[in-house]
Amino acid sequence: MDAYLPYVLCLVLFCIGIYAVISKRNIIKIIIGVIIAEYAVNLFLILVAYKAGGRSPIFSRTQEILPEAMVDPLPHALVLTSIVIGLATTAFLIALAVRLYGKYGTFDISRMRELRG
Amino acid sequence: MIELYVLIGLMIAGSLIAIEVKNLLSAVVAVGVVGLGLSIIFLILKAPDVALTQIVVEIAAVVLLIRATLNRDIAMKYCGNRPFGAIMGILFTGFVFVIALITFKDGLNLFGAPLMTVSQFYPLNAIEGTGATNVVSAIILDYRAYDTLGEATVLFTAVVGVLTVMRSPGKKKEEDLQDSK
Amino acid sequence: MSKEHDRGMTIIVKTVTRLTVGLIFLYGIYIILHGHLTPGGGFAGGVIVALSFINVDLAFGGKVSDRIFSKGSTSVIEALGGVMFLALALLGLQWGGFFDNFLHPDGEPGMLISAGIIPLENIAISLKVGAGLFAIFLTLITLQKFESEKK
Amino acid sequence: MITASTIPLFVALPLAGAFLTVLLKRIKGIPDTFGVMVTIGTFVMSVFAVIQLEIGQRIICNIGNWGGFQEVLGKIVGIQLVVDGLTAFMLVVVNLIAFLVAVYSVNYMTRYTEKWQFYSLFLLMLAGMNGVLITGDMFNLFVFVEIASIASYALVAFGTGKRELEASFKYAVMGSIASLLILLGVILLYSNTGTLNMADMTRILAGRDHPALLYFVFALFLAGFGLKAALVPFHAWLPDAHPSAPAPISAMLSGVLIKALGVYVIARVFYNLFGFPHEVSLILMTLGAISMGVGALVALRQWDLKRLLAYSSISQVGFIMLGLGIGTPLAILGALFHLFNHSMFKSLLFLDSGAIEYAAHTRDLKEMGGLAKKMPITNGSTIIGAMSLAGIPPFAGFWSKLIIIVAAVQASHMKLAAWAVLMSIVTIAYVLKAVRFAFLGELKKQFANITEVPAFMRVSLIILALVCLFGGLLLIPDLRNGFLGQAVEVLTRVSGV
Repeated sequence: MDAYLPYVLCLVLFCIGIYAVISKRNIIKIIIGVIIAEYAVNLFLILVAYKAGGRSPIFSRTQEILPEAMVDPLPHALVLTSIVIGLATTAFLIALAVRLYGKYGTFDISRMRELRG
Repeated sequence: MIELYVLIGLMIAGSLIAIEVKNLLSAVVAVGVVGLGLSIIFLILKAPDVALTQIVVEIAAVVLLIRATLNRDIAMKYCGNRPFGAIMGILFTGFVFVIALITFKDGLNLFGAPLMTVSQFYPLNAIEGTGATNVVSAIILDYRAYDTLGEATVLFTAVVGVLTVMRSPGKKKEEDLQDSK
Repeated sequence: MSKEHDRGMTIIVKTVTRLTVGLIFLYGIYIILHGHLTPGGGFAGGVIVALSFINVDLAFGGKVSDRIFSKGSTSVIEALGGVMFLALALLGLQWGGFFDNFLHPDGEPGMLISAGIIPLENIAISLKVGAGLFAIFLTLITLQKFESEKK
Repeated sequence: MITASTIPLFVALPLAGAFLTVLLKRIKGIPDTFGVMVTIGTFVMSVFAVIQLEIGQRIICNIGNWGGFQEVLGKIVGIQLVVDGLTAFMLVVVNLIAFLVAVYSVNYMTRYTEKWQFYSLFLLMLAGMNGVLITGDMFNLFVFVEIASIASYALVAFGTGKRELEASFKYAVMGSIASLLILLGVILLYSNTGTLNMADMTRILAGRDHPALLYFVFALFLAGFGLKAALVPFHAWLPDAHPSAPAPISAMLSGVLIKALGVYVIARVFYNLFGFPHEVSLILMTLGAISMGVGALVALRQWDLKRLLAYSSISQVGFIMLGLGIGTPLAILGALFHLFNHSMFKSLLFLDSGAIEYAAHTRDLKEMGGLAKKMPITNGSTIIGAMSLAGIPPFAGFWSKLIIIVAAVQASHMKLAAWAVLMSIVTIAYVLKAVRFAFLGELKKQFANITEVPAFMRVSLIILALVCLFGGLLLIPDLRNGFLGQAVEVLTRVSGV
């Protein structure tokens, strides 16, 4: 089980984020839930990439580094992309939250009833 | 790897605080702590590029969250869960969690032993093929530059989207429309 | 005193900002230019540069960096970065394909000028990301002003 | 005409259009011109792609000139773009609707402020969808799904009223969670196979038994892409988002977005990547049948025209999913043909509802009435679109529903066939209700001096109505082999049914 423990802990983090999105009424808390879920997924990618005893994937002019000793660099590139996408989503959600606050004077989504029915 | 478990534990504690604490400012600060922990984990797992980006983005996100939303008086008021929200949330996350526990053992690579079928190519050829000593840079800007074009476009879309959402009014008034006809 | 002293945070914050913001800005430029050699790159560097402007805005209460960048000009800079990146990609078609790294044989690996179009792409991305993030910040803050005037 | 090096233009053209629209926004008329020119360009290219492709042929573009390393390593190190029969088919659908919507918006969007933002986001959404269609790489697919999604969140909120913002928030939160599930699935696949290229993954997965992890990935992809496609347990965002958006965007969302990001990817992933396992077939059929029922029955109760159409979309996506779930070549043909038809008539109906809103300033069926005399073109095109939706012969919608039902009978799913027939009858009921209340009856006093909509809007309506009228001709063998046939071939080849 030990070999999977980091993945499981990471999944716990993901579930906490999803739980917040499903159960909270406050817009800010929902946004926080989305952010935490994003963090968990990014962490998962880096966990998948880690090689025991590996080195970071950067060559140096002063030091001899074997390419075989490096951790998997591909997921690092993917995480960089996914972090940016996360920032974009978060910024857009914040803008919506600000506007909704301007319209309703509250962050409580159960008070926003325009669409029910 | 004991420090990894300690840090992930800290992140879990931080995110629990973030979603349950009543004061929204504390919640956002707790998210900041979680992001900081994530950035340190990235460093431990030998991903300095990602760690740098993560911490910078973290600062930007927290600044946006605090400045844009939290300096209003009523905003600090806490509102609770949705009716049945907590039960639904626990049921759903529990379901996902159990399925994942069952399926992870068959198919996922062990922690610390990535498969690296394609990616062993990149460290071996990055300097010769692209001239960059930072292999991650070589991947995001050469081997997979098309992804980076997409990523930059996502941010561009978000900027235009924010401008769109923040403009007021969105629709022209009826009398203006009559004039233009 | 002038109006600027009423706005923003305390004098301590303003002084510290004055001392450090230039360094933050330079650090961002460094990260952008060394993206192909050391950790970092266009994205992280662009955000750092944007954060240095945001820092000034926060400490001095807005309007200061407004004089340099309006909301309109940031989105123009951003689109310029996008066009530059796309143009680099399309230029590759001349040599062999979309996103062909047509300059890479020039320069010795490990030196500042090397790795072909990668540093250029880093600059394009940093323009796009820095200006984009700052535009988002300005938009969210200006509307706040507009709203409080209404009330 | 379409060679490996011109494939990236499907994405690069709309992107360049979007960037230049932002740069040149001050010049009057630039946004409209760019919007229309770019969509004409991509549409013409997609038609060329269809004409040029033979059955079973594909064009592959290696981005960054890394194709040469394939021989060295036996693996693909860069990103590949692939255009095959299914991609070409979807490209035609997406770019045709996009072109007509761009033309329509020239007049319609004058009601909103800041037209350049509309066209910029519209082109970004198009770039995202085209990117999803042509990519051959799992992670790249995720990136382009995000571009199209974020652009659509913003477009739903374009009116910036209470309703629009709230619908957009709901859609954005659910959409981001769906994207995260998709990304998690992509990571698990990468961890299991060590590659991101779809063709490579297919090869690796086909050579061995499916590990348990793959079933978790199935669940993640079904939930993620099912949410983008608005399948029933994940449909909650659609009935709010579609009516809130401006009419051209409702047409884009309902007509192509839920298909390009949802149905197409589900078909591509489950048929080509996973070899269409039996469990997935069952799940798709069940979800399809439930969507069909829920969408149709709720649509019957709606009085808001656009909301009625939105629920109808859920129901019709259910038909498509049912066809895909049955999985015989005939059923797939029916599903893809219904996808084509639904894109056409649902876009037409949403544009018509926009035309009514433009002229009469209402969406409530109870307030309308007697518009037939005042708006002949809108009236005629609505009736053609509605008949196609209801499945009245000889309109195109009839043939595709017929094929799906016949395929269900052939595969001896008698109950499903009966259920589909029943739901088609319910469809006729709500369509008749909409047409009856909008166009027939007495003309209300307040509509005494309304006029037909402006020229650009009329052009779009007429072209779409013609496509709905003559869409059935696509089943003529010569046309079918070139257009639908090559798309069906892509899906049946690997699944081995």
